[in-house]
Amino acid sequence: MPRKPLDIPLKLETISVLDENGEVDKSLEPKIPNDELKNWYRWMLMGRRVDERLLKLQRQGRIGTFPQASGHEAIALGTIVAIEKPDWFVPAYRETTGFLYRGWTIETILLYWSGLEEGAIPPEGMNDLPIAVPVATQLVHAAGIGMANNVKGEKKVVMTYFGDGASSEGDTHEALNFASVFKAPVVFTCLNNQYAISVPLHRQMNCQTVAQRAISYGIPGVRVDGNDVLAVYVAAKEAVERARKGEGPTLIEGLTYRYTPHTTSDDPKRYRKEEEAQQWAAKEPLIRFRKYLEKKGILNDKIVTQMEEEIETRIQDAIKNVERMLKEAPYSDPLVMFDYLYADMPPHLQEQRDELAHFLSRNKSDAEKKHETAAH
Amino acid sequence: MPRKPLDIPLKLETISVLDENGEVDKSLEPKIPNDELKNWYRWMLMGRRVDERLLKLQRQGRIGTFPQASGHEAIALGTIVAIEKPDWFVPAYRETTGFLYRGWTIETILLYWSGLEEGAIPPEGMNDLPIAVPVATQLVHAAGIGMANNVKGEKKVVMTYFGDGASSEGDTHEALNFASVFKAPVVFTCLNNQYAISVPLHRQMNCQTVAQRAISYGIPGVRVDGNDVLAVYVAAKEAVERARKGEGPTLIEGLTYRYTPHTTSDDPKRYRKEEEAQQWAAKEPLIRFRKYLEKKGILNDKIVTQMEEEIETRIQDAIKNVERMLKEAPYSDPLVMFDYLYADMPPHLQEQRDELAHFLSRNKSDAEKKHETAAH
Amino acid sequence: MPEMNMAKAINLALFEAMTRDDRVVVMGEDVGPDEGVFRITEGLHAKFGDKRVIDTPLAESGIIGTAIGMAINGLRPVAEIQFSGFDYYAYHHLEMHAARFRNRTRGRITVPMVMRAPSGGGIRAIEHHSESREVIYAHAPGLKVVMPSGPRNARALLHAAIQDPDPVIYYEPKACYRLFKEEVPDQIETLPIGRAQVVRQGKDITLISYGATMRCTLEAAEMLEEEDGVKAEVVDLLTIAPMDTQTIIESVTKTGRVVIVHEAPRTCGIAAEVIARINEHALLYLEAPVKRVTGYDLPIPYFAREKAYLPDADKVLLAARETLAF
Amino acid sequence: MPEMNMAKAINLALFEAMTRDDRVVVMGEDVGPDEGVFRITEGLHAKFGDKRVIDTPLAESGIIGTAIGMAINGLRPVAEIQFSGFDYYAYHHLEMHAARFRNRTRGRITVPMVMRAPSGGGIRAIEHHSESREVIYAHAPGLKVVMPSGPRNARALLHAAIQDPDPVIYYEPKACYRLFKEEVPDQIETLPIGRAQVVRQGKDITLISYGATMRCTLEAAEMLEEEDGVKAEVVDLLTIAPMDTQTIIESVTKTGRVVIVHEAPRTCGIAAEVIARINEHALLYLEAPVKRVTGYDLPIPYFAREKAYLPDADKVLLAARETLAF
Ligand SMILES: Cc1ncc(C[n+]2csc(CCOP(=O)(O)OP(=O)(O)O)c2C)c(N)n1
Ligand SMILES: Cc1ncc(C[n+]2csc(CCOP(=O)(O)OP(=O)(O)O)c2C)c(N)n1
Ligand SMILES: [Mg+2]
Ligand SMILES: [Mg+2]
Repeated sequence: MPRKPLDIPLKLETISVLDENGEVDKSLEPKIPNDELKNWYRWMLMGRRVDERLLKLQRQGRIGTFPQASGHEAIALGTIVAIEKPDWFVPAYRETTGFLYRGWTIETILLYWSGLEEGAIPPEGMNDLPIAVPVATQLVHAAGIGMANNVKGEKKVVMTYFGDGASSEGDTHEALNFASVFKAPVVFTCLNNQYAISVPLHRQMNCQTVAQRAISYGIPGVRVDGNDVLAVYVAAKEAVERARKGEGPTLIEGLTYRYTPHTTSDDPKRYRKEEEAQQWAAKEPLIRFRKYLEKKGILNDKIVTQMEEEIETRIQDAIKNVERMLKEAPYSDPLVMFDYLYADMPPHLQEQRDELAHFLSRNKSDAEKKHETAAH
Repeated sequence: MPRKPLDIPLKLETISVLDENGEVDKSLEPKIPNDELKNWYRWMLMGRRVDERLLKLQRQGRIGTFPQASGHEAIALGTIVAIEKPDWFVPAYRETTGFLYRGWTIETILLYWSGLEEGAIPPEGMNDLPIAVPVATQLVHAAGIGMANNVKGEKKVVMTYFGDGASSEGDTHEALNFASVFKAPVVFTCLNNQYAISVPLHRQMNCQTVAQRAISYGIPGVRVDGNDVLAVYVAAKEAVERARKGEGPTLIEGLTYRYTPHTTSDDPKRYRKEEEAQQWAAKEPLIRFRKYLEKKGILNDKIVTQMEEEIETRIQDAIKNVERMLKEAPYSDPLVMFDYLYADMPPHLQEQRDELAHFLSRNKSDAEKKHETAAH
Repeated sequence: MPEMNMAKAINLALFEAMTRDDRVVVMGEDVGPDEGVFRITEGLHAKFGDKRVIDTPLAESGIIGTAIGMAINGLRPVAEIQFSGFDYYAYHHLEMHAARFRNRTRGRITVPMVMRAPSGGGIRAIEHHSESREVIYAHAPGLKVVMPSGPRNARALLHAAIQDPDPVIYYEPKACYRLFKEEVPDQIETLPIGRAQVVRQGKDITLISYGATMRCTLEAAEMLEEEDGVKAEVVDLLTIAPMDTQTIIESVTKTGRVVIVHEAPRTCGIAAEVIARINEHALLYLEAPVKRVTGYDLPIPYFAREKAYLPDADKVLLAARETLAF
Repeated sequence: MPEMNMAKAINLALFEAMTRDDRVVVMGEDVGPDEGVFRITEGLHAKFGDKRVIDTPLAESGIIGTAIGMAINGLRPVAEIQFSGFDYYAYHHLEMHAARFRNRTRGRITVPMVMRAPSGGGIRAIEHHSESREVIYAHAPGLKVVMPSGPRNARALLHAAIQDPDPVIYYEPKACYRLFKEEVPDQIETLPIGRAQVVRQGKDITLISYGATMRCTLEAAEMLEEEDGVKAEVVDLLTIAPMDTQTIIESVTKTGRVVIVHEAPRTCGIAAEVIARINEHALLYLEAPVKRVTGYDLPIPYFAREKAYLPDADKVLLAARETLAF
């Protein structure tokens, strides 16, 4: 070998099935029963509406800061429907639609953004992890969960998520490397919304796609139109099948746009032009999916209105329920903060719990005293 | 775009110039003056002999555990001669030949392996860092040094090194990503000796080469025969020129073999076959380079014997010097351990220094007392 | 003397430092056009540009590791970690390299850098955005750790940190960013790293704290005076490492009673080190056990319960009264 | 009861745990065919194979992060970090996730895992191979930290750690691996995590230590008896977090004089927490300041000077005599 190009097998693809007008590429159109497709739309719509309501509640000061998910419904739904109930869901934080699909109640989601650990408890019997705040760490956990499946001889697949910014973390590299070396059944889905808070893609990485990083791990890399739920589904389904067959991980990059501020405390005007968002508006995932379903005669205004009403009622009930819950223990009780650190509470924690209980009771009585004297 | 291969520009090459018999590919042969080439051989030979002597000294218990470098001379030398004196040398720990070439004395090297920080002091006026023990961290420092050159508008290039195992660390990913995003003038050289202690390449990564990871950063990746000093030089020289021109980093992978145990406390028989090492024996870098130089009439037995003698004398002198130094301050003085933690010693450290001084003196006198009483 | 809050004072110090010394560069996630998620780097990118105000990729180890390289190469990087809870990703670089290069090379290579990070709770943030782990740096020889408590000392300490020849961890009590204003002198001033301040004179008891909890500590001192006629002396550590033992001991030998306040968990917290030094230098002056009012040995709870977790004036008051009644 | 050294005892515990519970997997760098750089995993790969004895890529964050995932998915991973100085790379996973999943999910998701790492100095190793930073874990709520001092308690504590429903940091004093042998019972035994042991009865002074420095602490106790006729009580913490306050206090209230010994740097070291608890529970019993014999506030020097850095029997003896003479 004197001097020649290094040739390496490339397993890189791009997939797009639905265009902006809801026109489908028949050759790629997945065969999904109509009521199933209708269901997908319902979940995406619910994801959108829940996100919008959270924003209102945040503006009213009824919940804390949260990262909006509107625009990420296609990636979240197209991947989550590709796995089965016993499979693993290892989210980042913009997969609201996926959480809902996996059975996380709106109540639980509201508790989370109300600042309560109770909102991080996965649904009974589901192999789900809660939101991962420290970016990229969940990917390493996902790799480990997949490795454990291999050790135990279980055929469960792990679906995990990360952002374009998270792809810069060392943990992302380590997770992909471990998963590929150990052929762990993990699907790594990158929600590439082109921003990490204010940092645009080209300042985050010097390569054109996240998907091409699959080459570093000898695994398939697929870049899909992240606003096209069918394309996402096709890519995810194939990846899940490979994983289940023991062929190891896949890296899927869904290209979308962060239509909203990063979180409710972010102001995108500081770092990007309004026009940009407008250009992407038409590409938005719900519109084209609805057009597609209307063309197929699966949706019409009446059906959608009905969906909207059901969803609205569901959301209103959830808000009422949470309002009630917040007044009750354990939600209203600070002392429970001590109760789940270890399986058994060590003496020093019991002491500290008593210390706080003592303080709270004493303070209460003080306040009452003051109140009485004031009354006189 | 329906479904098609994702095409991305590949800047991947393999280079080999000298074969095992010292036959050169004329079309690629770099134009190096004869006495320069002779010099290169001298440095590689010195690297080899120093390494061999360190092993003897370690066996005699005169120095501590150390990682042998024999077999890595071509990568170390071919890259280090590609940078200029004011450039930066950011080593890992198997680049003994590079250290010597940059002016690190054999004395300093001996002090380092004798367990003294004084052995980590770079030569006056050189932009060198000492050995980096925590794998991969030096790569991030190298990226930062290169970024600083850009900030300061200095045209200095950074040459840094890591192993095939180190390529699994998250820091390696972060360093390459930062360097590529900021077009830092850094050449990342991987000494791929196919083992990380006992772990072979295929358990370290699921891809065929380290070089292909350049794709993740949109930078050139070159895999060279790491036992071929001319190939290493060609790749390094081009990378250094690109870096100096402001075109950013390059990833060079030198494929070689770890001919020795990982360190003097390692036993390769536990995890690899003797035959493997034998197969690689003929590929070893000094042999073929010598053949090449003999064919060119640059070397002959007489010249080499003379080199060997000079080197041997130099090594012997160094050992003598260090034996003497170890008996003197600061080398013999434990209290200096306090003297360089901060620019100014804070009170608590001064207290602790006095505490140790007090203890040592008191203990000494105790010992003397005991001795006296014993004498009576 | 203009009035400003702590966020502005820190921003001012950065602006002044960059203006007077072009080796100073600011780097981190979103510190550029976005001007930092807390707007601490406001105006810097506009004034000093991409070269000196560097938006980095999302990688804390990369940020601190490259800052170390920049410092080695003659710059004075001020690296922002967006929230102190995420600096763990870079702990290995700080402990193994920032803290050690000078010692390792016997003074030949040095790492004059600052790591800034908003620290502590009290702003109803989500998980991992309210951490207090200054101890892991205070325990790492070779680092210095400072924590301001108000606008004026924030600016002075940051100047000192940037000018320091060694690496400094500069933790910003984010709850104080916009909590109150203070007059800040027109002239640049510095505060010596390694020195605590007696911010309130007293003879009956010593209250020691730093950072955000200085507020409730001082409130408690006022309440003690008003409600109990007790004169509490209050010490603001300002520097956590190296700790100013002398100022602490002088106060303790005078009062004989001590309460130490911090947000970080109690076990192996800074208060333990303060107690150890009091024990070594002033044991015989103690008239009561030193009390610790701290975060409990838990991760700080999600924000709905964080108030109960954090020290407050009533907790300090109760502890002080128990100490006085001992 | 066979005699064995600590390396063998730890290896035995791993072998026994893997035999009785096939959820237990061992993972780390070179733990497979190489059987660990200290041979702690000897025989495991041969017996249990690739699936349960996993040679990982060279990435500590990957090792601990995947171990967390495995634990969440029902296994009992015992992850080896080759030297404790390199576990910093994984600190974020331990502090943010191993320590928090149970608390975060109110008990729904748990992380029963063990991180093993050889810790401390005394074997003439190169830089970063002799660290003692147990404090950064002891200060992280949700973790448990144990450190054996001899073959028998090493085996018993490792069994307890592997059986524990919560994550345990198991630091191995590498200087003791092959230093001495002890009889180890044929039956598997466990030691309760969270309990210290009085390993020598005495009435005049209490010497407290853990890990490698238990040796020189006991030597000093013998010297005190022989040379000064002083009866020193010696406490082996065994568990660093959660700390066994009661055992410490019982001894201190009896002796009134205390010396604490550890290798880690002094500032914010474990000794400070012990002193804080003595202050809280037994201040009035103290007849002298508690003394700390510890590593100095420096990175442990390269090996030529490490002996002077480390605690030894003479240093403990001197401190004890000064405490007794106070
Ligand atoms: C380790 C870590 N560093 C910093 C942050 C603060 N932070 C939260 S989200 C975010 C940007 C993430 O960008 P990306 O990965 O693209 O995901 P996106 O928010 O765009 O969906 C940052 C910097 C964090 N949560 N974790
Ligand atoms: C962060 C870290 N983890 C573990 C080690 C222990 N260690 C030293 S060298 C080595 C193997 C390195 O392999 P490679 O990168 O291929 O370099 P080589 O030694 O083969 O030249 C290991 C695991 C270390 N020094 N640093
Ligand atoms: Mg993004
Ligand atoms: Mg190698």
